[in-house]
Amino acid sequence: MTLVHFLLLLFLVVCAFFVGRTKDLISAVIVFSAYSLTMALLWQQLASPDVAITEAAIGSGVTTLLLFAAISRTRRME
Amino acid sequence: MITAHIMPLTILLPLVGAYLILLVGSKYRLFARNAALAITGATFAMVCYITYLVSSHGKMSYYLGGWAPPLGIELRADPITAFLLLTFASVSFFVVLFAYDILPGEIKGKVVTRYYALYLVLLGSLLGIVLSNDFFNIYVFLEISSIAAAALVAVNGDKLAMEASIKYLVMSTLGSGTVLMGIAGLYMVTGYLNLDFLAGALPQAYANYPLTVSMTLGMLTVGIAVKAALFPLHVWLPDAHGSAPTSSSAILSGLVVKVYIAVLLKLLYRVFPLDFLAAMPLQGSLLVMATLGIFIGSIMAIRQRDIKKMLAYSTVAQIGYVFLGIGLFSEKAMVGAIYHVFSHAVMKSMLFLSAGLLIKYSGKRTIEDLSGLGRIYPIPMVAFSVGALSMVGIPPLAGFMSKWYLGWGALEANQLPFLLVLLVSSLLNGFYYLPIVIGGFFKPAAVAIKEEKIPLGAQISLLVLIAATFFFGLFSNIPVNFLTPTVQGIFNAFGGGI
Amino acid sequence: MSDIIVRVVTRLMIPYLQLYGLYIILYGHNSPGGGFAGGTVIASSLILYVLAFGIDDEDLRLSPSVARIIESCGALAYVGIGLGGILLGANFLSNKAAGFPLGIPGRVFSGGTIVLLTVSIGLKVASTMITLFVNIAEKEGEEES
Amino acid sequence: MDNLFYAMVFIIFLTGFWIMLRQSNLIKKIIGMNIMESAIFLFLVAIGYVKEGSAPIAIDANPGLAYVNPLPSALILTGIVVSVSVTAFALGLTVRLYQHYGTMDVDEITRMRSEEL
Amino acid sequence: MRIALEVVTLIVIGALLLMVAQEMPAFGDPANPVHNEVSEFYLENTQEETGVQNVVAAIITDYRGFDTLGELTVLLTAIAGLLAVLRS
Repeated sequence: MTLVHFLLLLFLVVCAFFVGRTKDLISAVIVFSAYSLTMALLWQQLASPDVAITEAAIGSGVTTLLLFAAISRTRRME
Repeated sequence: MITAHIMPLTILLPLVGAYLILLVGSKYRLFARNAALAITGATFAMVCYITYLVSSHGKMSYYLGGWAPPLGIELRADPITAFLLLTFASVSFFVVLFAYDILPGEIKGKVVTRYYALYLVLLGSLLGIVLSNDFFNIYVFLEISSIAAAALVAVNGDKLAMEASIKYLVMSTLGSGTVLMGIAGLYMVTGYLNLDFLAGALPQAYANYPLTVSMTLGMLTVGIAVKAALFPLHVWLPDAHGSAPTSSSAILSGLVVKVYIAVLLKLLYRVFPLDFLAAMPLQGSLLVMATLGIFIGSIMAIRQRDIKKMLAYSTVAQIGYVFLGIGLFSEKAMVGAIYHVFSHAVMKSMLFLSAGLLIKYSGKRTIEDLSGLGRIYPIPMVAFSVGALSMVGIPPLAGFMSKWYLGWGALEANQLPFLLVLLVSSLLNGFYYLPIVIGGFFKPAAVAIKEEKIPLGAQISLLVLIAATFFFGLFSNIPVNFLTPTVQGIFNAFGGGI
Repeated sequence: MSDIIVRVVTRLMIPYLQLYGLYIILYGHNSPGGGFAGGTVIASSLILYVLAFGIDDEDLRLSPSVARIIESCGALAYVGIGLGGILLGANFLSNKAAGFPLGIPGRVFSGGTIVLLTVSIGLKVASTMITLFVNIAEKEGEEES
Repeated sequence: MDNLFYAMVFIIFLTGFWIMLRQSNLIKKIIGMNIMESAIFLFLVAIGYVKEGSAPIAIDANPGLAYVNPLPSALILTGIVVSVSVTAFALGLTVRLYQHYGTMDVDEITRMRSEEL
Repeated sequence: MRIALEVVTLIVIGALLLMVAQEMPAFGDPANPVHNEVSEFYLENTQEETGVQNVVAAIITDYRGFDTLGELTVLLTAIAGLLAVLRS
């Protein structure tokens, strides 16, 4: 494992913890989106471009949109 | 042509039926209803044909896409699989037949078509889980079944049911996540996903990576135990099964919980070698959890006043029996466990269906309000009584025979305390089932009951289920003789392929 | 949602997004990509359209019945191509074994059934994603046909 | 510390698991579910990785390179779509529950229900 | 109290997993069990057997096409379930 892998993984861990701590759902979703994009980068680093493209489109695209849509119909704070 | 491709076609038939129902759209309720009935009936017929082929030719394999394993996905049918398939297809057919005229009154308007589509998808995924011989394929079908099952709980729009459904969804996603982690671990140390190849490569892998293999086994067992509601991971079950619409409760309690047990059976008896399992603390924990589940499920059931909740807690207890049979690691107990999967599927679906019918006509859900209904509605009350007596384990009924084999297995494994567990729990079952039966026939009616005609489909399906309970109690040797050689093969070959 | 800049930029971007989605679907078997990613990109372009021009505008939305038909037909097409393998004398979902022409590797129409399957996946995924989004996002649940 | 990669993946997995079990807010639970599942997917892809490996595309054109195992990637593509489906369905349920109860907090909903009974 | 219990449980599980991670096949090692004849077959024969260049695409649509059918069914189930819940 290289330094790039390590840094990306560290970022993932920090994002995951932040999602657990924050009270604001919108910021949780934004952090989750960042998490997904980092995940896509990591997959690119692991030589799986197919998964990276799919994760970028589905994970950080559609899932985030769905979460935003649900929050817009409910409420923002926990 | 059908013979060669029977296995994929059996899985595809319900799935294609679901696609067609969704394609035609929610306006055509009659079409959805008839299509669901026809498709479940046809699936039942095809499963019967598979059983015939298996009983005459032995094991069958099918390579999807023509790729032999380990490259592609393999479907596999053997006597145990065929028996489970028969259970799933027959019970789901009779549930649809039962619901033919009743469902439109229970579920609002346009949701009915989607209900049938989800039902067929669920049936297809159950058949897929049982037939598939590839671990990742099993995972995909597991996910289909958990979404479809959660949707079938929530479909009514009732807020209690929705809350139960999301609890169920969260728990079963946790379970399947854990299962997938286990699958990843197995793939990591062996490099295969096909069950037979996994079994072949595992001894070597265990020699090299003992901790990883043990962790994998733990994760898979815990994940499946969550989905199969083994005590203490059963917390989602009573709400989900108690608040769902009648036919959903019947299929969820009768079949969906069982299919995870089928996965566990495949896992324990085909993938992991028995001597490895004996070295793990698996047997002890399975037995303890099963025993606790039997007692606590029964005690909680006694405390319930809502009849569907009571039946749901009874399912927790009955799942304990099946896990007990699996955990005893003996031939007769194994037969008993598989037989109990079948008999519980029949009894519990019959109980839920007749209870749903009685609730519909009396308008009350509590146990006291069911008294006196037996004189006005004999068929559902008789069905309920037969199911209840079979649950308690009264001799000529199917429930007795499965307990008999479980007890025999306990003797065979020299685990006498579990014989006592069986006896005491039967007594506990009697505590909560018998008062309903007695009250239903001999007490005066508690509430004013309107007299209505029971739809024909419901009558037929209840009568068939009653007959099946008697038949498979009296002639239990037919399925047992069908199953025994395979089970013996497992125990003789020490983990070599069911 | 009536910002003119958003609308103009959206209008400019959507054709390129859809072209990119189509590229990902059609070249999925020769370069990274495939039905899932491409379908989702197309769906995101439609979601962008919906977001920019308002979710309640009836004329602009993919009609529910069209979405429903595409969804079911995507899955049915997949099954149908699989059954084609059986009709040609091989197993379900067979490709080369059933005698589908494989073509020249690297071309768009190579790989026998793979292109067809990818396109049906792409259609299905695109319509599914847009339906999921619209149904979760829209304020009042009105009846669909 | 060759396997620090796996260890960190497990940490992410456990974080997701914890969010999913402990957070009472349903949206948080759903995000936790996604985090947990993508950690599993990361684990699977990491299993198939080879040092200095390249993506398994156009192999005949570049002989002699090391390639990563393509099977986990293919499984993950399936898994990602499964997880987005579960997410969508769970969000739909969340929205409906909010309409009924006015909250997305599971503990709160349980409390309200026990008061009703 | 409850939180302390949870934290302890998580730490125990985490420690177990970290211990297991130490023992797992080394990350990125080409000699790992996963790089067996199956992946070699996929890498070497995909172009002749399926006529496509992207091995992952060949696996999802050809070698393991049945998984993908299951996946389409998952999507369909999600939609049917979502609409059933939202419209009820």
